[in-house]
Order: sequence, then structure tokens, then C-alpha cells
Amino acid sequence: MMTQEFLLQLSLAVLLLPLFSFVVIIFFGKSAKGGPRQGDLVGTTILGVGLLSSLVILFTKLNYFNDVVPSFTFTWVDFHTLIPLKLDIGIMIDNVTAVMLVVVTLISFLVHVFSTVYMHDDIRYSRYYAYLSFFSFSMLGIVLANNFWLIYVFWELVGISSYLLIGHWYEKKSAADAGKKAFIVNRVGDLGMFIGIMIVWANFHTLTFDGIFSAIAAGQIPFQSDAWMTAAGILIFCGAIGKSAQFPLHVWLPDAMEGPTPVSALIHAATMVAAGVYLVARVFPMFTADALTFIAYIGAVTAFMAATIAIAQNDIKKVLAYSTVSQLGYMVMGLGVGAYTAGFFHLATHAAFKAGLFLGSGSVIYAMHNALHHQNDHHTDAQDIRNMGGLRKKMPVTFWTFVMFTLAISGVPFTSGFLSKDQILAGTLAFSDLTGHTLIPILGFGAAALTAFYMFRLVILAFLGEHKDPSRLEHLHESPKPMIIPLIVLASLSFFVFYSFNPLAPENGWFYHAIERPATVVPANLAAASPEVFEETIHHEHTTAMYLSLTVASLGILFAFLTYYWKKISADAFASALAPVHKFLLNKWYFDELYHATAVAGTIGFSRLLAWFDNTFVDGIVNGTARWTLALTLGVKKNWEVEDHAKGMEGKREGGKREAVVYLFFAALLSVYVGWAAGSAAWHGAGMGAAVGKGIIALIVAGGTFFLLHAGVGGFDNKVVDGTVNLTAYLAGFFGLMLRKIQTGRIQSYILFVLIGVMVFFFLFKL
Amino acid sequence: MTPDTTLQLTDYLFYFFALLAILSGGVVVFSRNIVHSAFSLMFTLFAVAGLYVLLNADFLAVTQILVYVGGILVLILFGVMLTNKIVDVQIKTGSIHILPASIITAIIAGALCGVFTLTDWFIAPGANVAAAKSTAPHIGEALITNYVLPFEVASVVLLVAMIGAAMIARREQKPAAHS
Amino acid sequence: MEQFLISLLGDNIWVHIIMGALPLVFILPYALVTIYLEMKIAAHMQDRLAYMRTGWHGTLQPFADILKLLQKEDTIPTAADKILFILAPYIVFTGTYAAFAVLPFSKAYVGSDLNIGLFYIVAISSLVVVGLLMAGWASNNKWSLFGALRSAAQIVSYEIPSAFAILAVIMITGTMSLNGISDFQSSGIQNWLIFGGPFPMGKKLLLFPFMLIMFVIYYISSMAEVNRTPFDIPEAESELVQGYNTEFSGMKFAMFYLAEYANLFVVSAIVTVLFFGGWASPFGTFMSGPGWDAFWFITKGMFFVCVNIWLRWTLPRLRVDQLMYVSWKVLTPFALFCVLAIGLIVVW
Amino acid sequence: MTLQVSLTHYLIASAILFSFGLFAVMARRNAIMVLMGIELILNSANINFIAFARYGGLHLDGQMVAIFVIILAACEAAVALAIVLNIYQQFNTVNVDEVDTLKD
Repeated sequence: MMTQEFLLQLSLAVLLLPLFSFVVIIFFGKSAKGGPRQGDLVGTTILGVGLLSSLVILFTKLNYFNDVVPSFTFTWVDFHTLIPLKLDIGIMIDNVTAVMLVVVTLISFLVHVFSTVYMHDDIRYSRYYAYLSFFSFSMLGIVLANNFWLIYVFWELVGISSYLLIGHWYEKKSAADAGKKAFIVNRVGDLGMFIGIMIVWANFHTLTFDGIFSAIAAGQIPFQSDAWMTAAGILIFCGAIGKSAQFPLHVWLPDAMEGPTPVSALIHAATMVAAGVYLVARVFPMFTADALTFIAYIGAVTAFMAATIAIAQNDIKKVLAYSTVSQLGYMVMGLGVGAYTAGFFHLATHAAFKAGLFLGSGSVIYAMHNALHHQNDHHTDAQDIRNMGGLRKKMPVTFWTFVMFTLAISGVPFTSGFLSKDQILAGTLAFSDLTGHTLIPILGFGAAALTAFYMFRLVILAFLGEHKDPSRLEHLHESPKPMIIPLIVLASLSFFVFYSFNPLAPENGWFYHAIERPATVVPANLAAASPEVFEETIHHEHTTAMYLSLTVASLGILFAFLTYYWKKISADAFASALAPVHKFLLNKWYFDELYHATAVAGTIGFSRLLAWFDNTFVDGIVNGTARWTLALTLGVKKNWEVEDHAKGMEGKREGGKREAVVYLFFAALLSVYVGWAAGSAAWHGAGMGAAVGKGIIALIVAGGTFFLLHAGVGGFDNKVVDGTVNLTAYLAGFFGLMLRKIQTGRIQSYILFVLIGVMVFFFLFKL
Repeated sequence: MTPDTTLQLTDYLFYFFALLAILSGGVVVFSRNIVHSAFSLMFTLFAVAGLYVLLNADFLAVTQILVYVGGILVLILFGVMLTNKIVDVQIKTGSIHILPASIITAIIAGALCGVFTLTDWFIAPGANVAAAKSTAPHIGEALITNYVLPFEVASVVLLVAMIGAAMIARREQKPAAHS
Repeated sequence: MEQFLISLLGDNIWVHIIMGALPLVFILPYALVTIYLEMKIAAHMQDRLAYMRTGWHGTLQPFADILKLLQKEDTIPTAADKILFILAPYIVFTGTYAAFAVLPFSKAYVGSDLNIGLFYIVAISSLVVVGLLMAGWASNNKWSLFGALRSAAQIVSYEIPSAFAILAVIMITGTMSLNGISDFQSSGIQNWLIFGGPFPMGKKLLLFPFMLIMFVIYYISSMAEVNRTPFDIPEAESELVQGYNTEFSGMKFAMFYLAEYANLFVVSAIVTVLFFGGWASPFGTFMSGPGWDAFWFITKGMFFVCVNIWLRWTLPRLRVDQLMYVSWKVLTPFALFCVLAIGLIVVW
Repeated sequence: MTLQVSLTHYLIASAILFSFGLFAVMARRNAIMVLMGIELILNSANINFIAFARYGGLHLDGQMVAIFVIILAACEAAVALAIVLNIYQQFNTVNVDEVDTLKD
């Protein structure tokens, strides 16, 4: 019964069901207002069905079809004879896909459930659910696609649905801006991805992964150059940089916290940001060694940078946001160094505990919000951890699950996070052993220490200690069941047993059997360290990595307790001692400012420059021509009018007089020259007589010329110059009239002319 | 082989339909009364449908009647009746630049007829045998196989045209300033 | 029938002319009978007796009416557009008569058993629209023109739901030939399409409600297409003084009259073919055969004509906006839905 | 050319219809007349398509093109008449030579 076809059909159902629920909710959700619940149950039920189906798919895939990849491809567009454009699209289910299906539907389902309470009083409740479904649909599309074309389509769908969800409360300017920012920043990455895909297309004329990989494996690389191969890989990775919020395009993610908290859990734990990592995993075989190194560095820098920023944040969601960026950096780094399984493993485990952290913070915010509402306090920020504290007693379930997630993310043994993170760190060590890139493990371990520190800082500030305002504490309550149950589910998924029965060695778990590093297809890579050598080095470094990571994690946790719980170290003193650093971190490394100063200001500046150029030069030339013509005309005109009308117009023509004098001077000069030239031309020879003769002729000619210039200019101007001008004007008018007869504005005349033209052509070609 | 020169019934029918089409077409174009033109167009369309039938295109003939007579002609008639003040049935319309138009038309007609008669057209074998079966099922098949993309595009175009026409015709007009 | 005529007369044009003229032989007596029936049914519904003088129970009255119409002076208004005025009744009648060409009076007699018969009927009925517009315009009379415009708008609008109903039947039977459709349901009353057609029980039960809705939709729109009450807005005597045929008298009026009644039979016959087995006997092979076929076909057709007359004297006239509302917002969506459902059932 | 009907006869019939349509488009003042001229042109083109479909061995392809032409003609007529109605509301005339404000 469980044939491959059935698997494919089931996965198609998983893909299309959310689309169906989107259509149902967006069109009929509102009208169900009178009825129950505006369509949220539709979305939730469908995602539940999707989750069950995904579990069936995963189970079947791992147990019966572990080594085959069911896929379904059909030709969507084929212009066989006209142009060589043939687009095959389809879906495929390998183990990575199967795992991702479960991850996506699980988180999405839990978020749906969580939202039934969290968003209950929202004015656009039904639209929210429609968008959730749409988002799930787009993400599942990415997961199932077996070609770049489909991935790109769903990639953009994810972009638009995240825009819609982040900007859900678009009345708030910050939320609307955050949506736009996420969208625009993602476009930057997508542009790179698009160019990368085009490089691939231009060379292989196929966009299916199978086709591309086999073409590369056959030794066909873009433009016969390794550099192009690397460039194609890095450009495609650009898409992942945008979607997975890697350095330098990570800036949208923290702002995206303006969306509803369950949306953050969905987007930033399992779906949108995971899409980038998933893409890297999907096209992993085609990355060259250089491209992978680049990816590893991007990941390492992201992981470290985001972790440092997270330390200084006070908004509960901002901390988690930077933590997400940091963890994504981990995954990318893991993939980049070649620890493929570990990187993808971390994606799966992280999805569970990060979704849990977000939902937990949602639960806290919900409680805080309600409490503040009770107190009629609308100024205190419900999300600021400095306003919390002591929530442990009031919200025990939230607290304990939150602790579980924190342990997992910090990499404490017996958690899922430990399993995956440890492997990534071992991978970085092995990588530096083999290639000498020592910066990567340093950044990795640094980030691990920081992660433990800021996560425990968050827990201590929010849940332990005393609440700042005891009267508020009375109004704080544990959240209702639909919010708690997802937390419990996710918390239990953060235990190691779900992934491997050995809490210290994930290699023996099912996950490592299911997901194996795919063989590279790039010929140039074969010379580099083979996966076997790499695996061996990892084994070698495993213990070292484990001890190291345990040490840094416990150091981080210890410092957090010392600083914020026992107050042995004063955080404020620390901050003031390192004031510049603290300020630097508080301002998120000034990335936003940097982009404002460069990209945004650059664009605006360039526009201004263009506007200025248009106003000054283009308009200037036009206006200047007019002005100079006017001035010249006035000058010439005044020249002879000075004598006739000088008295009457004296006052008006103060400037004209000077120009007239200048003109007369030049006229005299010209006359003298003409006279002299005429004299010397007419009277050849030397001596006194000749000189006198020359002088006389020169005087006569010069006088005549001056007279002509002085007196005749008026006539010349009136007759010749004005005549020319008038003639031009008249001719223009004449031809204008002629043309006007043709330009009747009557369509039929035009048809007539067109037909005459056609006939002319007809006979031209005939004869 | 000497061709059989006796005229069949279909030949007579062709001459009937062709003459009807041309005569009524002439009335369409040259009548000074636009209502007569419009109604005469109906005969032209019917005659053309008759020609289709003679060309073994029965489905197209019926489509022609359905779309042209039932749709377009009725639309045109509505157009005529809505854009004229009903004070008199004798609605005259003039012509403009008749001379150049006639010359061009004559030249083009002459050129076309010349080309059509002088060209030695390729005649596919068996073309003169009247097909017995209806073309409807084959056209239906072709529409959803080889021609599915044009078919879909045409459906979209129809939808767009429908919406567009409704939008344009329904738009509230401010009285024109210059008229 | 065609074969019979060919064997009788040889293969020449007369065969076709006789084939083409046969429906006329039917229409004239049919019109007389229907005029009589209409008057009688109307009167009895209103508790009157109607004409009783001419002949037994007034049976000769229709003849007298026809005689009167033929004798009447055939006036043409001076301001009318003469050519169109004369042409219009003939166009209308031609449009109606052309539909008879594909009506299967019997398995053996169909004027022309076109493969695309239903499509042809839908197409050819547009001729009537043009004819009515012509009549309305040529009369040079405001009321006539209004009537014609209303009528055209109404027919065009109601063509859509009726085309959907026809489409549904075509989807089920897989043919557009009226003979083929009748043949499809020829094995007894239980196999008529209104009861779900000759399918296994489950499919039949699924189809039955949709076919019932489709029948109602088609019947309503067919009534509208023949301008009968409650859809007789185009000729509403009280508003438009008889609409497009105000100015017509004598023979021309008779043509309109005849065309209206002929059209009534055409739509009734189509209802019969689409949903009630056409010429098929309700008892399977019992009482079937060329003659019986014609009997069943005409009987069924006359039944629906009578239903139409019954409705005419029962329902009040609609307003123009109600008319459009019913077509576009009630019948069309329902028809669309049913087409979808029937399509799914047929494919399944 | 014999009297027996062949491809050429159809082509010539369509050529004459085409010329009529062309003349209407060029010379008639009423926009609706122009529209009718366009319909004539389209019809003549369709005759050609179908004639070639039968005689030229194009078979169904010619008829398919004709079908799409008919479909597009329907669109065109609807939109064109909507525009004509609009023009009539604006200018109170449908004579195309009087609608020439583009010139001003």
C-alpha cells in the first residue's frame, strides 16, 4: 500500500491543504463571524492533518524507502522548436524533505493552536489565520520542490507571506516598516540568488537539481571555470543570506519582532529562516570548496556577532531574535565546514526549542499584557525583561519549559541542543585542523559561551528574583491550556531521547542514519579532503569539542548567575567600564545606521543628485539659452536705438548704454582693421606716396565700414536677421499647417496613411 | 484526366452564399442608413456561416452564428440604438475621404484577387472529399491538448474584456468641458 | 424517412425540400390547437367558459381568428422603415422554424440529424433576437423599440442559464445530437435524464437532484426566452401596449403570432429531449416504433406547452430588474454549481 | 478558372468581403460602421483560414485559428462598443472624424 506514488500523493496533499484552507479562510472566514471562530479551526485542523500525514511520510520514507528518492516531474513549459526553453517542475521526497515536512507542519500546527488564544481578540483574526495557512503552504512548497524554478517561486511566496504576517498590525508604523524592511532586505539576497540561478540556467538549460548535479558531475561546469562555479554557489547562497538572516543581511530579523509573537515563532524558528539553511543543504553538492569556506565564514561571523548583540538587549523578543540569528549562523557554519548532518540536525532541534522559546515569551508577554491591562498601565513595556522578574511562581509551566529550552539552546548535556551543537563545533575543529582556518572554531566557541550567558541572563531576569511591582504580580496568571500544551510538547521534544538514545553521541541515533552528507559533484572538490577523512577527524576531535563546549557553556552560565542572580558582579559597573563596547553592542554594531548611511542615504542622495542635475543643468541650459538670447537681442537692439531714443528711455536702459558703447568700440576696431587691410591690399609698394595712398584708402574704407556697421546694422538687423527669424517662423508655421492637415486626429486618416504605406512596401518588395 | 465540369449542388450553394455575402456586405458598407447596414450584416454573417458549412466546418459555422449573430450583432444593434437619438428611423451616416479610400481599396482588392488567382495553390490530396464526420469532437480534443495554452489565454482575455467593457461602459461621465 | 424519400423520388433536391417542409405541416394545426387550448385553459382557470359559439364548444373559433387576421388590412405606418418592417416577421419566423430542422419527431424523422444539434438550436435562436430588434426599430415607435430592447436583453440573459442546462445534458450523454440524446434515454421511463439517466443506481441517485434543479432552471429560462408570462415584459400590454408588435397587423402579426407559438413548442420539445426522453416511449420497447415515437414526442411536447399555458395564467408579470436579478444572480450561479457537480459525478 | 468551386473561389469571395471591410474602416464616419467593417475583415480572414484548412491540408489547425479569431472578435466588439458608448456620452457623437480633440 505504501508505494512511492502514495507518498508523493500524500506529500502533494500536505502541500495543497494549507492553500485550500487559505482560500477557504480568506474568502469565507470573515463571513463565518456569526458562526464559530472565524475559520481558525479550519486552519488548525488542516495543519493537524498535514502533521499526521507528514509523520506518515517520514515514517514510511525512513523505514521502507530509505535509499530511494520518490520524485514526480512533469514538463511545465516546452517551446521545443521555437526556443530552447523547457521547464521541468516537480516534487521530490528525500530524507531531508521528509524531516523538514514534519518540522514545518509540527511548528505550524503548534503555532496555530497557540494563536487561538494569543490572537483571540485581534480585529483581523480570520485574516491572520489565512496568512498563517498561506505561509505554511509556501514553506512546504520550498521543502518539496525538486528544482530551482519552483524553489524560487515559493521563495518569493514566503517573502510576501512573511511581509503580510510581520506587518499584521500595520496600523503601527513600526510594524509596517518592519514588514517592508524584511521584504526589501530579502530582495537584495534574492537578486543574488536569481543571478546564481540564471548562471546555472545559462549553462545547463535545466533547473532540476538532478539535472544540474549530474551535469556538473559529468565535468560540465559553468563557463568552464571553477571561479564561475564558486560564484554560482555563492550567489545562490545569497538567497540564503537574505532569508536566513545571515551577516550582512540579518538586519530585518530583529525588526520582524513587530509581528505577533506566534508569527515570530513560526517564521524565526522553523520556516522562513530555515528556508535559507534548507536551500544550502539542498544544493550542497554543487558548492565548491571555496564557496563552502565562504559560507562557513559568513556563518561563523553571524553566530558570533549576533550573540554579542543579544547580550545587550532588554526586549525579551529582541534577545530571542538575535539568538535566532546566532543559531542560524551556527547551522550555516556547520554546513559550510562540511558537517552537513550536524548543521541540518541543528536546524531540526533548533526549530523545536526556538519555537518553544518564542511561544514561551509569547506566553509571558500575554500574561504581562493582561496584568498591565488590569492595572490600566499602558506605559510600561510588556516585553522589557527589566519590568519582569519573579514570574516563576506565577507561571510555573511556562517557566519550566522555558528553562528546558534554555538548557537546550545553551548546549547542556541531555538536551537535543547539546547533540547537534556539539557536532557542529566538532566539525569546525576538524575543519580548522584540515584547512587551517582557526578563526572559525574560535568564533564558534565564543558564540557558544555568549549564548549560554545571554540565555541565562534572560531566564534570571524574567523568571527568577523578585518582581519589580508586587501589586502587578497579583494579576499575573498562567496562560490558558492552548498556549501551554504546545510549550509542553516542544519542551519534551528538546530532550535527547527523540533523536538518539545515547545522550552524548548522536551518531547512533536515527537522525544520523537518515541524513547523510551527500557526495559533492564538483570535480575540483574531489582533490580536497574527502568526507571520510573529515568524518575521521571529527571523531578525533569529538571529545575535545565536547569538553571545550561544556566548559564554555558552564562558564557562560556561571557568569550569568554571578552577575544577575547573586549580584557578585555588577552588570552596570561592567557596562560602564566597557562603555564604548556596551554602546556598540546596544546599538547592534550600528548595522542599521551603517545601512542608513550607505545604502539608504546613497539611494536618496543619488536621487537628489539626479534631481539637482535636472533642475540645474538641464533646466539651466534651457533657461540659460533663453536668457542669453534675450540679453544679446537687447544688446544689439540698444546699439542704434541709443541715439534715437536715448533721452526718453535713458532711465530704463542703463545697461544698454554700456553695451552700445562696447559695440561701437568693436565696430570701430573692425572698421580700422578692414580699412587697413583694404589699403594694404590696394596699394602695393613702399615709400611715402604709397603710405599716403594707403592711408587715404584705409581711411575711406574704414569710414565706410564704420558707417555701414553703425548705420547699416539697423537695416541689416531689421531686414536680414529679422527676416530670417520671421521666415523661419513662417516656414515652421507653414509646415506646421501642412502637417496639421495630416495630423487630423482622425483615426481613419491614419489608417489611410498606414494602408498607403503598406501598399508602397507591398509593391517595393514585389518589384 | 479531364476534370468533371458539371456543377454539383454544393457548387450552386457556394455561389448562392458567396453572392449573398457579397451583396449584403455591399449593403453593409454602402448603405447610408446605419440600421440597414447593421441588419444587412446579419445576412453577411449567415452567408459566411453557410460558406463554413460548405468547407466542412460545421462546428465553426454554428459558432459563427452563435457568437456573431447572437452576440456581436446584437451588441452592435444595441450600440446603434443607444448612440442615436431616436427621433427618426432614417439614421444617415456620411463618409469621409471617399476618393483615396476607394483608390486604395481598389488597389488592394485588385492585388489580392491577382495574387489569389495567379498563385498555384497547394491542394492537399483528398481535399475535395467532403468529410462525413462532425468536427466538433476533434476541435474539442484539440482545444484541450495542442491548443490548451491559447485556449486558456483566450479565456483570460475574454474575462478581462468582459470586465473592461463593463468598467468602461459603466463609468460615470462628467459632462465634457468643451462640448 | 430520408432514405424512404430518396427511394421514392430519387436523390434530388426535392427530397430535401420535402424534408424541410414537413415541420410546417405540423406547425399550422399545432398553432390552431394551441390557440384554442390557451383560450380554453385560461377561461377555465378563471371560471369562465371562453368562446362557445363557433362550432362545438367553440372549436372552430381558431379558424375564424385566422380568417379574420388574414382579411385584415395590412397597414404599414408611414414613418416606418418599410424594408425592415416587412422583413422582420419573416426573420423571426425563420429563426423559429430553423430550430425545427433538428427536432427529432421520431427516431426515423429528423429534418437534419446534426451532430451539433443542440448547439445549433442555441445559435439559431439568436436570429429571433435580431428579428425582434428589427421589428421594434422599424416600427418607429418608442414603445416598440423599448419592447424590442427589453426582449433582446432578456433573451440574451436567459440564454446563459439555459446553455448551462444544455451543457449539463451534453456532458452526461456525450452527444449534441437531439436524436442521440433521445436514444440515450430510450429504455423506459426510469432512464430519462430527469431521473438520472441510464446509470447504475448510485450514480442515478446522485444525479437526480441536480438534474431536477437543471430542469427547473431550463424551464424557467426557456419561458423567458419565448417571452411568455411571467416573463412577457417585452410585450407587456399594460406598459408597452404590446411591445414590438404594436404596429403590426394582419398577416405580419399572424407571423409573429405563429412564431411565438412555434417557439413555445420548440422549447417544450427541447425540454422533452433534454430531460424526458424525447421520442422515447416511457415503457421501453413497448409502444415504440416510428409512429409511436412521433406520438410520444408530440404528446410530451404538448404537455409542456400546456404547463406553460397554465403558468401563464397563474403567475403575475415580473419587473425588469427582477427579471435580470433572477437570471444573473439566481439561475446562473445555481446552473454553474450544478454543471460543476454533474461534471464531477459524470467523471466519477 | 472554371465554374466549379475550388479554393480560389473562396479566396476571391473573401478578398471582396475584405475590401468592403477595408473601405468601411477607411471611409465611413460612424464608429459603429467602422466596427462593422472590422467584423467583415475578420470574417473574410476566417474564410481564408477555413478554406486553407480544407484545401491546403491544414485540417483542424485552420479551424482552430478561426475559432480563436471569433473569440477575440467577441472581446473586441464588446470593448469597442463600450468605448463607443463612452465616446457618445463624452462628445454626443460617434462620428470618428468629429472626435479629434487629439489635434488641439
